[in-house]
Amino acid sequence: MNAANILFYIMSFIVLASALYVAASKHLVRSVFMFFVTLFALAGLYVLSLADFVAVTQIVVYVGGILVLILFAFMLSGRETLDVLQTENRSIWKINNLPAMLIVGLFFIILINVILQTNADHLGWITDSIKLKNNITNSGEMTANIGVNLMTRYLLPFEIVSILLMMALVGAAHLSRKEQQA
Amino acid sequence: MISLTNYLVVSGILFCIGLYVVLVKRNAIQILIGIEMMLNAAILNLVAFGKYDKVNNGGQMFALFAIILAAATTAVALAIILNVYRRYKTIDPDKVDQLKD
Amino acid sequence: MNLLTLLIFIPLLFGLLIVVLPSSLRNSYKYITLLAALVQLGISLLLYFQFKTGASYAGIDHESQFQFIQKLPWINLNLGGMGKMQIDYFVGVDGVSITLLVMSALVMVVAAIASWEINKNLKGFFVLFLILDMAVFGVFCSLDFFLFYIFYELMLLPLYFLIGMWGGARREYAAIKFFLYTLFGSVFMLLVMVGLYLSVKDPATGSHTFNMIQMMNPANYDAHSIFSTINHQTIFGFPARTVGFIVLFVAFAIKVPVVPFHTWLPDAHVEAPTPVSIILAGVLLKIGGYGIIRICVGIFPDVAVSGSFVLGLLGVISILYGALNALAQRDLKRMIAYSSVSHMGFVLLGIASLTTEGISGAVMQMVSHGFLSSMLFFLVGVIYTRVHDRDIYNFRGLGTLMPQFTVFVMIGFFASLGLPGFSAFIAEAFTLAGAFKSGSTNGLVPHWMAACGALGILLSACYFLWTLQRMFFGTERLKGGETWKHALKDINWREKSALIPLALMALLLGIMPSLVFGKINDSVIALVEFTKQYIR
Amino acid sequence: MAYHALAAVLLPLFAFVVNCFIKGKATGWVSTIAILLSAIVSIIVFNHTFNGGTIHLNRVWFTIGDTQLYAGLLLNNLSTLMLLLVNLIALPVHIFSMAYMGHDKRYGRYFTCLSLFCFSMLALVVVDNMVLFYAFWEMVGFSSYLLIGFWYKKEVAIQANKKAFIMNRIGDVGLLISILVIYAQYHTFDLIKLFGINGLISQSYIKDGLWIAPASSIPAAWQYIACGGIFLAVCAKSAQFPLHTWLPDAMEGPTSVSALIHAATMVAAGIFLLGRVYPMFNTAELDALAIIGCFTAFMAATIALTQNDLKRILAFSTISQLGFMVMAMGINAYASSLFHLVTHAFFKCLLFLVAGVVIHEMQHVKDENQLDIDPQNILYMGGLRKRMPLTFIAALIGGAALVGLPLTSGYLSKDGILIQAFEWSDTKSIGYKIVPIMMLITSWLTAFYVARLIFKVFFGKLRVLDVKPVVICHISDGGWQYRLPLILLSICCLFPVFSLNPLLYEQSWLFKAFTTADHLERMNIYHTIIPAGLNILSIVVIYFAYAVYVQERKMLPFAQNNWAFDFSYNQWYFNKAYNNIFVKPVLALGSGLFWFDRKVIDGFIQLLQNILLWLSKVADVLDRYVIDGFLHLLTAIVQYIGNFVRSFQTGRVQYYLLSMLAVIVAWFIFKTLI
Repeated sequence: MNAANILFYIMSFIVLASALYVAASKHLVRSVFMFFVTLFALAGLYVLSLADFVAVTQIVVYVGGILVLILFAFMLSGRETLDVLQTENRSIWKINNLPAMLIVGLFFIILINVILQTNADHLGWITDSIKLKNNITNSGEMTANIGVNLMTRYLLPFEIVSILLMMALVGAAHLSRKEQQA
Repeated sequence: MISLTNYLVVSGILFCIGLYVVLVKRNAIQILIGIEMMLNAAILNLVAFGKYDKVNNGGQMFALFAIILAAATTAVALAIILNVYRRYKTIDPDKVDQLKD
Repeated sequence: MNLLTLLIFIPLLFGLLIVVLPSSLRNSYKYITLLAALVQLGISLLLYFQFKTGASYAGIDHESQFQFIQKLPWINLNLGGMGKMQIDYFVGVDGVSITLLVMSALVMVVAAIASWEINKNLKGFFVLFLILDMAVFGVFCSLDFFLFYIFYELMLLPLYFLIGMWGGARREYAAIKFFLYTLFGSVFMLLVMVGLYLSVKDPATGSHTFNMIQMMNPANYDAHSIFSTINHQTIFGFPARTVGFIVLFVAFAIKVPVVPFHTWLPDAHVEAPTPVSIILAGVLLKIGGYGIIRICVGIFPDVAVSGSFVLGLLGVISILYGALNALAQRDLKRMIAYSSVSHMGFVLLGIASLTTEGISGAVMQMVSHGFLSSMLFFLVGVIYTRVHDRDIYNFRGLGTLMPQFTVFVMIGFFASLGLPGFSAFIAEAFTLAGAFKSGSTNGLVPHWMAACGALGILLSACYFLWTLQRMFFGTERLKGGETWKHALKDINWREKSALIPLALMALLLGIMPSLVFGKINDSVIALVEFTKQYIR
Repeated sequence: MAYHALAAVLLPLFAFVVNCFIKGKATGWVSTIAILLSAIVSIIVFNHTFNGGTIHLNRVWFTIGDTQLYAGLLLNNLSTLMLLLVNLIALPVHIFSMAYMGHDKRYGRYFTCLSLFCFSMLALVVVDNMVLFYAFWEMVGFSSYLLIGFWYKKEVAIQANKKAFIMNRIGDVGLLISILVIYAQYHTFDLIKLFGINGLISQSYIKDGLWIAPASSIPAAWQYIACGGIFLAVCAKSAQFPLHTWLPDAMEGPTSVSALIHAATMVAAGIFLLGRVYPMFNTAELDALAIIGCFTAFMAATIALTQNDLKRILAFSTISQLGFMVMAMGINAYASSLFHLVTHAFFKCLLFLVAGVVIHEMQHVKDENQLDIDPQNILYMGGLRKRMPLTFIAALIGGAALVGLPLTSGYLSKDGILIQAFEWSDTKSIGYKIVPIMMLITSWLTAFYVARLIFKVFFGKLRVLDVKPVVICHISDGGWQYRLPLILLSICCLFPVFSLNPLLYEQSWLFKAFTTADHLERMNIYHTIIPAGLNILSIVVIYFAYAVYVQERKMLPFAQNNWAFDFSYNQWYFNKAYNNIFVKPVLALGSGLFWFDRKVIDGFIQLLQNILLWLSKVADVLDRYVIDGFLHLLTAIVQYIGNFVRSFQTGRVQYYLLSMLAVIVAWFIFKTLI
């Protein structure tokens, strides 16, 4: 048990706990803010798996972009929405949620089952990559490598994503504009 | 070394929580949050496996793309939610069950 | 034209006439029915007087000795490998049936007169009445089992409707009960009938036959058939012939009715309209007795001999049980119904003895009871049509109000309780004499049964006299007060015309029993001889 | 002669038939003339036939099997005598009735029934076979039923006639059973063949528990049952213990009827039956008969002591005297029994007619003064001696005959019985002595109650005056219709009619006709001591009664509040006992069986019916839900699938998602399990 492991457990605990809170919370704003915590903790987990660039992107895009966007969205949508939503009095243990819980529980069991059956640490390609020293260690310059790869190997997806992103932005802007007399 | 299985379990739990949120919540924004959670669970997997691809960096690359696409979808989704809200005065997806008005 | 065929189908002709007549002529229906019954009575009397007696006309198991025979091929199918199917229209009479025919004809006339009181759905009533009439005569005349069965079943249906549609308050219950009971009996009878058909071969044609007379000859049975007389086959571990006998016996015992198959009778009688009660008591019950003599004893004489103890016991139980039950009744009609059970018990006792006295007495009892029970039911009907009440306790001192009626009631009651001079006395005395003699000669029925049967005579005196005293004597006191007093008019000419022949017949047969015994004697001797070979 | 006898029998029948169709006073004349002719014919028959052998005439009645039944006449001493007797009793009664019933509205009906009775009774005594005997035996009972209940509005009368008929029916059933046993044993009903000299009965015997007859043999028990049946018949008809209770009640009928039927003729039919079938009995059975008769005689006499109803006293005395006759039969005193039957018929009929006159006059008194009294109660009578002298004399003669005082016919017959009873007991063990001694006591009791009756009615003063001091009374002997019968019958009660020697019963022509052995040879001490002792003591008893009832001395034993008095007054409580022991249980049994019938047998049928209904319902269900249901199921499945699929198209996103997930989960589970 080294420090990385301890950190991992702490981080994953935070992730799961905050996510559960989000799920359980009746308070929309609180759940949104709790979602920040989840995302931050996730970023921590990325770091722990030696993906610092992804972690940074996560924080920038999600926390800086998406969550702000969400907050904006319901701030824009007006106060009464919040009132309605916040007064919604629903318990997670409500009978209506039971099918969902059941299904989700079953799904979870299946997932765990699959995960355990997979025995991910001993997959062929992973053992190969360890053998070939293809795995990332905390010594290497990974961010540079990403940059190179983006511009060479993943250039086409990169371009497509940027176009898509632009289209999405334009579309979002178009959708959210105030409708005139049309 | 943190075992891959640990990552997978955490991401599985997270995915399920997200799924639950998506299924249960009666609020489009919360559902969106749930979707994001599921996406993040997936990204966590990508990142965790990406550790074993030093040369191509496939896992991390896809994690990046996913994050960006999530941002795009969120933007579009929010725009849609706003529109729905304007039209139906609610963002409960159960009550928005008409394709035409 | 064969007289018997004419006798059987006359009612049908008149029935058709009623069917085609428009409803505007509905008042004529009763006259048509009465005419039909009278014509039938005439024909049956003609038959009676033409009926030849003597040992060579005994009938029973000799086809050639039957009289007024008509035998026409009816359903003759060549079934190829299965042989030929042979069903005949075969009618004829011997001593046992001829007296019953005359009796039934007279009872039918009385019933037709009693039908005057019917006032709803006349067409239906009289058509059903005439169909019933036809079926009854068909049963008494047919010598082909299939034909017998058809007539037997044909009786049920009109009766069901007659009780169910023109009956009293609980008519549907009574009708269903009656129907189920008799149907229960006859359904199993069908099975035995088919079994007999498959067992018996007509020696002349070599094909299977429904001919009852052929069934009486043990030589006609296939050695390997179910009812074979040689190889004793079994059904469910019981001897097949015994089972066949029991099934047929139960079918007829329900008709007779023998305790414990009797409970349809009080209900059916109480609910049935008067004419139907008359036919039920006068004729229908006799079909049971006739069937036991002709079919049970005739076709299964071996079993009848070995089972005569049980038969006699049932007879005695019926006598005493019916009489004691009659003692407990408040409803006049029910009382008479139970008395019928008691009196018909004598028939069974007489048959069980298998002596000439016993069987003659049984036939005499059937004839006598035919007249007397018709008379009694008619008398009840008289009161019932006037005040719609039959409770014995609700009447007192009717003798003052209706003197002539009371005279007829006394005749009916005393004749029924076996006062000498009336037919029932002769019948009961000789039934018992036969039963006693049986104990001394063929040993079939022990003496004590006959002695117990004699107690029935005592009990019948008790309930009839009690009723007489309770209802007809004493100072008049009626439940309905003045209204009833006005309603209870003495009997009119129509009612008298129905009652007088019955009373006279009862008296005549009591003084001259040879009217019956003379005609039946040869047949009875033949029957006793026929069964004697099975008595060990 | 047989045709004469037939005519004598059929004349009343003819009167009956005629009376059925006519009304009014003519009926009385028709009946009376018929009975008069019949009496004349029967006298002719008697003259020719008595002691002249047997005449038997028969014709085939009907054939049953190979048995031929004959209807015929059998005239021997017994039947000829009875034929005459019945006619001689019936004639005065008819004459008497014409006056006695003269004011009744149903006068015609009365004579119709009376003629029917006469016909039945006459036929009963002459028929030659058991079936006809039974038939007329019962016809007699039936006509008696009609006559007892003649006043059918009187509740007690119709109760009484019902009781009489049913009790007689018990006897009839006994008789029927014994006839049938005899038939089963001997295959014939003919009386001569059965009971004649060297008849079938005399050829049969009991050996090793079997009753062996020429034709067949059955267990000996049936011989006893046959005899028991005859006893029962005798007991019922002749009112012997235990079937005697109907006779006192039968007094509810008109008095003339009581005189004819319930005193002289019908009740004697039991004795006549015993006479007819006498050869059947063996010693033990005869002893039983003697004991029954003795007991009945004593019992009835004790009851008669305390009764107040005039007719009831006479009824019990009849029972008592019939007991004498039955006992006489039992002690082998066949001739004496029949002798007593004849003499008793006359004097008892006379006494009843006297009673009839008295009651008739009392009824007049009652009607004229509107008194609330029972005209039959002797406590209201008294002092009638002077007002109706003829009646008084007739009553004296009748009473003397009943007591058995010398110079009367009763002396001859009754003393004969007593003497023979003592002789009989000599041949038996000492215990049997009680029979003659009880008879002796009974005789004294008889003397007492007869004396009481006569003193109460004819002596003293008219006690109606105690009820109402001033009464109009025209009490007299009445017209010739009353006088003539009384005179006729009184003459018949005197000794010369039967024997020229007033003291020796053996010399009576009637006695001689029925005995074969010559009793004069057996003259012994009894023949003097018994008549003397009996009569002396009787006179003492009569004087005693005179002292009590006329001089009204208070005597200790006549207190009316002790148990003996109650016991006697209530007729030994027989009615109550029979009601509790027989009538109620039978009725309860009837109700019980009816319950059984309704609940158990019918219940069983109902159960079957319910099962049937249930089965049919099951079949219906099967039909509807299984066979039809299969088709319905197919359509329902299709429909359900349609609905099921449609239910996913809710338009709810989350629901879609849930379904998808469910399918995935299901798929996984499926995969894992397979």
